[in-house]
Amino acid sequence: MPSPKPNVVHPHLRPNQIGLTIRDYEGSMSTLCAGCGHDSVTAAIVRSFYELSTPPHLIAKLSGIGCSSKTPTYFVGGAHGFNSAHGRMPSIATGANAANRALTYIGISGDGDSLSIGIGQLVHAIRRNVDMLYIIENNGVYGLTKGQFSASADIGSKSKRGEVNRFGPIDPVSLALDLGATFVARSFSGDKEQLVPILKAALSHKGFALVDVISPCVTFNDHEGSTKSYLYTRKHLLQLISADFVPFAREITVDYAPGTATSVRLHDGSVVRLRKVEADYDPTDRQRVASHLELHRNRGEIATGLLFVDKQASDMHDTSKTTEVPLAQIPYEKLCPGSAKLDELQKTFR
Amino acid sequence: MPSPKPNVVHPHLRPNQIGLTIRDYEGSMSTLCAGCGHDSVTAAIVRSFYELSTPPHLIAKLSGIGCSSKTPTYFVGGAHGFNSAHGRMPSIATGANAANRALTYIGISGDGDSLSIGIGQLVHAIRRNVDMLYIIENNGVYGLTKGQFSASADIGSKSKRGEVNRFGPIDPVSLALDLGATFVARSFSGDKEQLVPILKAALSHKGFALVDVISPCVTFNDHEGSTKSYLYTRKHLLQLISADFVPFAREITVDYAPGTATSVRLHDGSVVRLRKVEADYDPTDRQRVASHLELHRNRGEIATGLLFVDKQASDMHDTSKTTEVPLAQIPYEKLCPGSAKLDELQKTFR
Amino acid sequence: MIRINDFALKLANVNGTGSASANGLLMQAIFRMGIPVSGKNLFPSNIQGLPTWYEVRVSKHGHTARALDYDLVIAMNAETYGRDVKEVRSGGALLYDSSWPLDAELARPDITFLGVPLAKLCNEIFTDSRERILMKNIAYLGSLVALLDVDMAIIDELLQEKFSKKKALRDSNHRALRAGYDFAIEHFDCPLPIRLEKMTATDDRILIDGNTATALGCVYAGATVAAWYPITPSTSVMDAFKEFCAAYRKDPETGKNNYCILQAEDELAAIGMVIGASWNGARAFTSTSGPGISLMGELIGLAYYAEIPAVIVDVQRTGPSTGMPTRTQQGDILACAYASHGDTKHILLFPSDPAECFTLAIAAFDLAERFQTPVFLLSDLDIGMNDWVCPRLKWDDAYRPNRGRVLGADELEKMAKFYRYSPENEDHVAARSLPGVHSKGAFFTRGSGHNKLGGYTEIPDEYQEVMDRLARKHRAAARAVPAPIIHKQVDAAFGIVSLGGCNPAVREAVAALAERGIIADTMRVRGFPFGEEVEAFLAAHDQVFVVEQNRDAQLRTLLTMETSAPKEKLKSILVYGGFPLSSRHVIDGVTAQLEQRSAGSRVAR
Amino acid sequence: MIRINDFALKLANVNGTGSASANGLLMQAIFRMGIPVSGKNLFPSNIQGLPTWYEVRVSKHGHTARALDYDLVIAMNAETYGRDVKEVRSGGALLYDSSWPLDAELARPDITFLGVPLAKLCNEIFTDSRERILMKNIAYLGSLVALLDVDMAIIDELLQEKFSKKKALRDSNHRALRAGYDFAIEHFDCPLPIRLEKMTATDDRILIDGNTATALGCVYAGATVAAWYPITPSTSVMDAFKEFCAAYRKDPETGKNNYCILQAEDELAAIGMVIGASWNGARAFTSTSGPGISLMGELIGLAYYAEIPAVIVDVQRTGPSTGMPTRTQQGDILACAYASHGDTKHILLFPSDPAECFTLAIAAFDLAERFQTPVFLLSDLDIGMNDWVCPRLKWDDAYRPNRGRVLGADELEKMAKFYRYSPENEDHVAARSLPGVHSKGAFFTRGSGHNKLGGYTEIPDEYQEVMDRLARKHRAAARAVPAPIIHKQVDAAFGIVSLGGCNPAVREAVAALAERGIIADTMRVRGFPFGEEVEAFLAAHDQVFVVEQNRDAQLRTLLTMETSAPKEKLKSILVYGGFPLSSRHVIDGVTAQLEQRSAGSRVAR
Ligand SMILES: Cc1ncc(C[n+]2csc(CCOP(=O)(O)OP(=O)(O)O)c2C)c(N)n1
Ligand SMILES: Cc1ncc(C[n+]2csc(CCOP(=O)(O)OP(=O)(O)O)c2C)c(N)n1
Ligand code: SF4
Ligand code: SF4
Ligand SMILES: [Mg+2]
Ligand SMILES: [Mg+2]
Repeated sequence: MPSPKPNVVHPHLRPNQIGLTIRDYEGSMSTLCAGCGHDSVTAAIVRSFYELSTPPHLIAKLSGIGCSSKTPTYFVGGAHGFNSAHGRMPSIATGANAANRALTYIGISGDGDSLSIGIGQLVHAIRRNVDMLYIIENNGVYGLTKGQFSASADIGSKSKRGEVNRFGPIDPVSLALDLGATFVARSFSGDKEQLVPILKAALSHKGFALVDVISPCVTFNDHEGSTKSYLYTRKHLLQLISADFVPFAREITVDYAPGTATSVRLHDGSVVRLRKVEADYDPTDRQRVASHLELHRNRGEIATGLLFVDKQASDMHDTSKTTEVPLAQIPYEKLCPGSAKLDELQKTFR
Repeated sequence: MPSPKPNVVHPHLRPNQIGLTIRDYEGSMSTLCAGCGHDSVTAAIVRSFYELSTPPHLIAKLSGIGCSSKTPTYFVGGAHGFNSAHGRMPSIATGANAANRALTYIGISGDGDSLSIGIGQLVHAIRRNVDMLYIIENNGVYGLTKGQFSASADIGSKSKRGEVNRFGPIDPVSLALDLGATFVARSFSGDKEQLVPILKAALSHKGFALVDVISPCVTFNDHEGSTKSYLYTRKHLLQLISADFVPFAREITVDYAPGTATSVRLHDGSVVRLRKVEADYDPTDRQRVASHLELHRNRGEIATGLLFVDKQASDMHDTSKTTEVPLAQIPYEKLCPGSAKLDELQKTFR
Repeated sequence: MIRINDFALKLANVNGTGSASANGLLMQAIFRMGIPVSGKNLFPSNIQGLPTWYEVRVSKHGHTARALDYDLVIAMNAETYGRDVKEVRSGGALLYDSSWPLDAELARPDITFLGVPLAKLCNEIFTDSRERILMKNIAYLGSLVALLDVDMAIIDELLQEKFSKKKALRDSNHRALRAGYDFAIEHFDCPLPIRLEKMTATDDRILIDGNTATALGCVYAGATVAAWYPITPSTSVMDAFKEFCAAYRKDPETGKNNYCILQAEDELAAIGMVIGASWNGARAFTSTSGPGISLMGELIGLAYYAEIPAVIVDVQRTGPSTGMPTRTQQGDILACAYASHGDTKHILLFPSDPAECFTLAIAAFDLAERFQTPVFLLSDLDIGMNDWVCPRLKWDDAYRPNRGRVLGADELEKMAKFYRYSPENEDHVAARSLPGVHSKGAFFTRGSGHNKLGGYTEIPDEYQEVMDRLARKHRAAARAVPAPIIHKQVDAAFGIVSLGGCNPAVREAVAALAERGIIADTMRVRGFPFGEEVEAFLAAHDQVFVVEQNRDAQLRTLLTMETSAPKEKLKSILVYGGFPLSSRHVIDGVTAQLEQRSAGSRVAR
Repeated sequence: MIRINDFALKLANVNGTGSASANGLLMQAIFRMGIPVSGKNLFPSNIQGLPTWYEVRVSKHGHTARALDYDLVIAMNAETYGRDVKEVRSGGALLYDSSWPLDAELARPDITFLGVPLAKLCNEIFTDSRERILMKNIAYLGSLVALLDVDMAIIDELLQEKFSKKKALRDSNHRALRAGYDFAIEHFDCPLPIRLEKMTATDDRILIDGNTATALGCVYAGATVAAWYPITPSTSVMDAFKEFCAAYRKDPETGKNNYCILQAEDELAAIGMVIGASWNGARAFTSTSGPGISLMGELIGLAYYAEIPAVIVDVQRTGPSTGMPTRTQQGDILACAYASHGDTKHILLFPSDPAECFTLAIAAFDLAERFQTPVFLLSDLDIGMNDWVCPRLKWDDAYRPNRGRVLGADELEKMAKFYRYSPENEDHVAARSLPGVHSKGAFFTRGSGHNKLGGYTEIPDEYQEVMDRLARKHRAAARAVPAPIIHKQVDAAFGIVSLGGCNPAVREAVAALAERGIIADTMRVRGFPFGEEVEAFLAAHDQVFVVEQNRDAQLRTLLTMETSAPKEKLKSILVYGGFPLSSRHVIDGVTAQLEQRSAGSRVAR
């Protein structure tokens, strides 16, 4: 649960720790359909960065292609963005991260972008534990190409044209868990109270943080028969864990009763506090998380919340033993072995 | 456990039900390294088809690129084969199957072919439940390109050049389970007694049957430090379930004590009998299979056997409501609506 | 001056507000009045809320290329008023929603402003807010009916057909239509000088978009397997194929599908499925656009080298990269002709309108199987997604597919031994065998080096022998692709070569140039490799202008490399901004080139 | 007749049996004797058990192209005896393992058979079965040392270096070597008429393969991010890069890596990583071969259109499709030049030997950043995987990378507003800003339509403006790519144009032709787009032969389309069977063309 809002009219127009207001985290006007879930996710992202006081120019926002992938234009105008190619954002983000580990990476994708054309890259970005927040704005359809089923559409879900989906859905959350992802969460675009803390925790996680956000497509997937509509989602949503993220720098006491909360210390020193909605839930036990998910899925419930986090994760750079200085910033003089070394080396080429 | 061998010298040179000997199921000479695990898998495939009495020309064998993917040349010379492109066999097999559902499809792939470049296609072939046997000849390396780590290499595994792998492995078995695969098994190239029955069961399964076969690469991954070597595998192998496949046509009594076996009736009417090595193992409960796998993985054991089978599976053609006649064989006259229909239709184009 | 059946309208809307329906009704009504008409939909790559335009050109002469002068603009999008007002030709008119006053800055003394209080009218009639927005479109349609003298009976008939099962909706439409109509009659001098009058020029014609026609062609060609990944502007090929299959391809006895349509996970998988299905004997195709072509590259090379038929429909859009997904271009010609690494050459077909999409789709399958190779049908967004007035499609029930050289079980049984890549016939094609037919036909298909017997090889001569045959095979296809359409004039000073959707603009331009005494022969190529007629046409002209819609003169490149014509005589006229070609582009291009030439000859050294 | 330092050997082996080490030692020893030498490894696409050949050419004249006549063949593979015996030139010799009798059918009266009982010798010395097989190779090396008069001291020195830490192995090698040597001395008339004699021609030279040199170039260029997917014959680029980085790029203080090498999941991901890293300011590259190029198509178009630097090393192999992965070709020229759908054109560099792989790899980074676009380094298997004798690499410590127009924080701070795609400089390049530097530089990179300010657009003129600048930018790069290497003769009758690895064969052929009085100028192009020198050379010759290693005359196509030369004067000489080019191919090609021409002029109408 978020900290209580102070009694002022525009609380977020107050400057944050680095003197910026929430306006400074906004982007250009959305061109998505009025009511699109993706716009709510955008708003949550804006708020998260604002609350984290991240300097905009230290954010890199990347996406593939789709309605969801358009959204990086709509937040943090002062950050560099890259609207790349369909399904290829994970590799581009991986390369970007390799070149400069000092930035905060946020990748926005859709269920089409991530689970069909891009699933290979997603899987391998997870495997490499690339340090980034990866959001899937999951609506069960291809919005931008006008409503085909995506691979996350549920069996029996009906398209706007009346077709019924007959192929089983891919659940990015359980896929990520199976692949050893180090931070896995799910939320709902309409639930900013849950989403913002999750995003903040994910942004502070060192490693790949997958956040699957059910984000209804009002134009092509918000009718009866759809299982990713606002109505359906609200009905079947089960809030498994609510996460309240507290950056280390301004840690405050929050009113969690002891015994009902478990703390996870993230790599940057910040702390995520998790409220166990269910007594036996432990987001650090991958094995039991999976069973939990399955259990709720079988009950027709969508488990949301911070579902899994691995505190020991070593990210791609740790694994690769990369130096701390961003590679893109190492002066050439440090990179070039020089003529003497070349001469020496060439003695072995004889 | 297989049925006891009769007391003749070359039992398999005896004709099978359709009058063919095991020689008729062989292919051209292998050009793989002497001792390559893949050759043992080839031998098991030969025996499986022979025992199933599948007419060679009704078999279609497909592969990607790699040492493993070369093997379809080495079995069933009388079957059509397709050595396609790296990582693309699943889609080609899917299309082939779409065109002619009457053939038996066997796809051979490697861990590189399936888990890196081809993982997207593999995932979606599973999702569509394409009716085929899909074998991954899993050696933890890229054999044909001389020994780079594949995505199934274990953390800490050492390459021949001395490098240590630091990225977590993708386990095709648990991945397939998570994705809703309808037949999932694992075996070891060196264990023909286990492999042949599994392959026979898989070939008779209606839907996508994934068989992950640990198949050591003697040239690049059979040294100390490798976790896919013969030695390592023999040491850490745990036979979870042994399957003895009995085609329906010639069902015989096998000496399984009642109570220790569970029968699964496959779609073509044939029966797989599974021996529970562990009392609580039920290969039809996806949820518990996953826990089991995880359990054994944590113990450093490789669970082998027929791990999961879904009896209710409907394959791609069921889902697509395709007609029973192979599409490639429907006469054109049945496919062309003719001029009258065209004239009628065009009234609506005004 | 009264101009009957010869004018152009532009309707400026916001996308996602339901204007498509009203605009389509207008176009259809004009068509049913027997008048040649064309409609170009200029829409954004977005679902809702951005500017979108629809252009209607009415031409008693049958000129259906995009017009660049608008006699009447219907300005329904306040955001683009500024641009839209500018687009009205001097002396023309602008219809706008006068519920709100017009910005004084937009005033233009040389055009007439027709204010219709559309929002007010609809707010009075309707209470539902959605309906109020939607019905504004029908209300301006009503005004247009009055202003242009559209046959009201036809509009009624169309509404009747469209809403036959939705009476409430029909009533709403009627009321809105009437409100707009009445207002116009009451306040304006109806009809305008630009107006309609019935003709009989569309009697044996249909109104159809290219993607629908392509899909229909695939059905009639006997395609049973289709695999695709959604991408604008090709998506509606598969939507239509699905619909036609549902209508015509259910087995009458079992109700089951005599087809299988696979929505692939991406384009790499889509082409893989097509190759797999074709290898297995089905007629199979995919439809895509530029990015998909790039992704299919590797497997296209496999199909080329292993000689597997495949039909690939490329509905081109503006590249490179994501480019402008809802804009047209002819930018994939080279990418398709030489798709894939290594030495490869493919067969291309260039339909010029939906009717040819139908016939060439069928030709594509026949060629793919006859030559055992990938064949590209290169359509584009303009052809594929706009409604075109076309001659009615004809079907010869005697047609049977050309499956090429495929051996049956009997033939195989009789053979001593089957070799996949020999002997070759006069097309340099060898017989193939299909899986499941006969063990003697068993063959191991591979994209790796193979000799003419089908065996694996790494021996230079054996490899080269097969590669050389493939080159000959490609050349042989020149005789088999559809011949170019050539129009010869007496005393033509030069030739114009074009392809595909350039056709209406080129034809109109040639007519206009002829009126100025500039006479040109024209050739529209319809297939690659180029055959003798193409060679002859180029040889017969000293100067040839190549009109095409891309930056890099891709057709000219292909003509240069793949005919014997000296490149010096091929001059380019290139238009590639993304909107359909208009005759003015061609006229301006030709005259500029001619001036340059005469200037050049004056200063000749 | 005694022939010193001028002959060719062919060693026929079975792969995976350890012959590479023996053959390499031979080559290296000759090199250390100061004699120009070349080695061509003709190996199968397989790991063990198939035929493999190694060809050594010794040429005091410095001709290092592949020879087609073998003076001595070492036949170690019983399976290919038949072929191998045929390959010996008349008067030459064949060395074989006489542990078993030779098939009488293989007898040839015109050559000498040198039987050495290699297996027997090794079975006597060694007990371990693996050692027995491996050491046979060293034993025949011993015989060759005697037969060819290799300097034994150098062999000793090499063994000493190679097995400095493995004494047992060194001893085994010595024993096997000695056994082969002694047998030869005892039984044959040593040395043979073809023999070696020390020279000083390799003093300032090194023995290096192209992939190693490329990797070294990437290190010296300052590349910090490399992403790749294994594929023959490019894999060793990354192997070498990894080794050099481990040696030179560990931070001295922390021991951490000043580089990051990513083994990608496939080529689509590899190029994605390169683009991401380059976008973010690192120098990044990938190395691949044909199939990878096909798979990278879509993202290459993105980098072109969004103007992101990227260096792509394509070590070409024989296509199309999987083709012959262990055979060489120059078959990806067009696939690279025009990679991706839509209108795209790229910069290509063509190294001719390992030394140029080094320098052009560095040029590739400078060009990629200067022009903000993908640059292809087109090597091939022959250059990349064979050891070449090259001039020693030189390094100028004053070199600093040309990072192109990149704005720093200070510059951005001072700007009123940053626009990504304007203003342009004389190269038609605009300044870019890097993420993480300054909020004012924040820019949204996209592969969709954009205008010159960097904003999203679907407006034709705005789109075209950027596309036209990209075309100009590509043309501007013609001034910046390395100039062609031109050799002019007095009274040359024609020109020969070639590229890359054709160089040694062309140079040798030109020398041989000159001896017959046929004088040719030559030009080796080193980069695309083509600059003025290329134009001038073509203009200066009435007849130009274009020598290249592919079927479809891809370089000729590029010259035809991208220079003003009339295509009629460009004639092709094409060799594309997959083995390295030999001078005979060129000589035969040129003389055939000349005969054809004179025949043509005789029957001229
Ligand atoms: C290579 C390629 N293929 C297809 C497309 C067309 N395309 C654009 S967006 C999209 C799907 C988007 O779906 P999703 O990722 O779920 O995003 P949403 O629009 O639903 O937010 C597709 C198929 C493309 N741009 N590129
Ligand atoms: C597009 C493409 N990229 C790379 C290659 C090179 N390549 C051939 S086989 C192979 C890996 C094979 O590994 P695996 O599938 O595990 O088979 P194995 O050889 O180990 O049996 C690679 C990368 C290729 N053929 N095509
Ligand atoms: S189509 Fe759907 S996903 Fe796209 S903007 Fe509209 S509501 Fe959102
Ligand atoms: S390299 Fe490895 S996988 Fe390939 S054939 Fe040899 S042993 Fe088998
Ligand atoms: Mg979606
Ligand atoms: Mg492997």
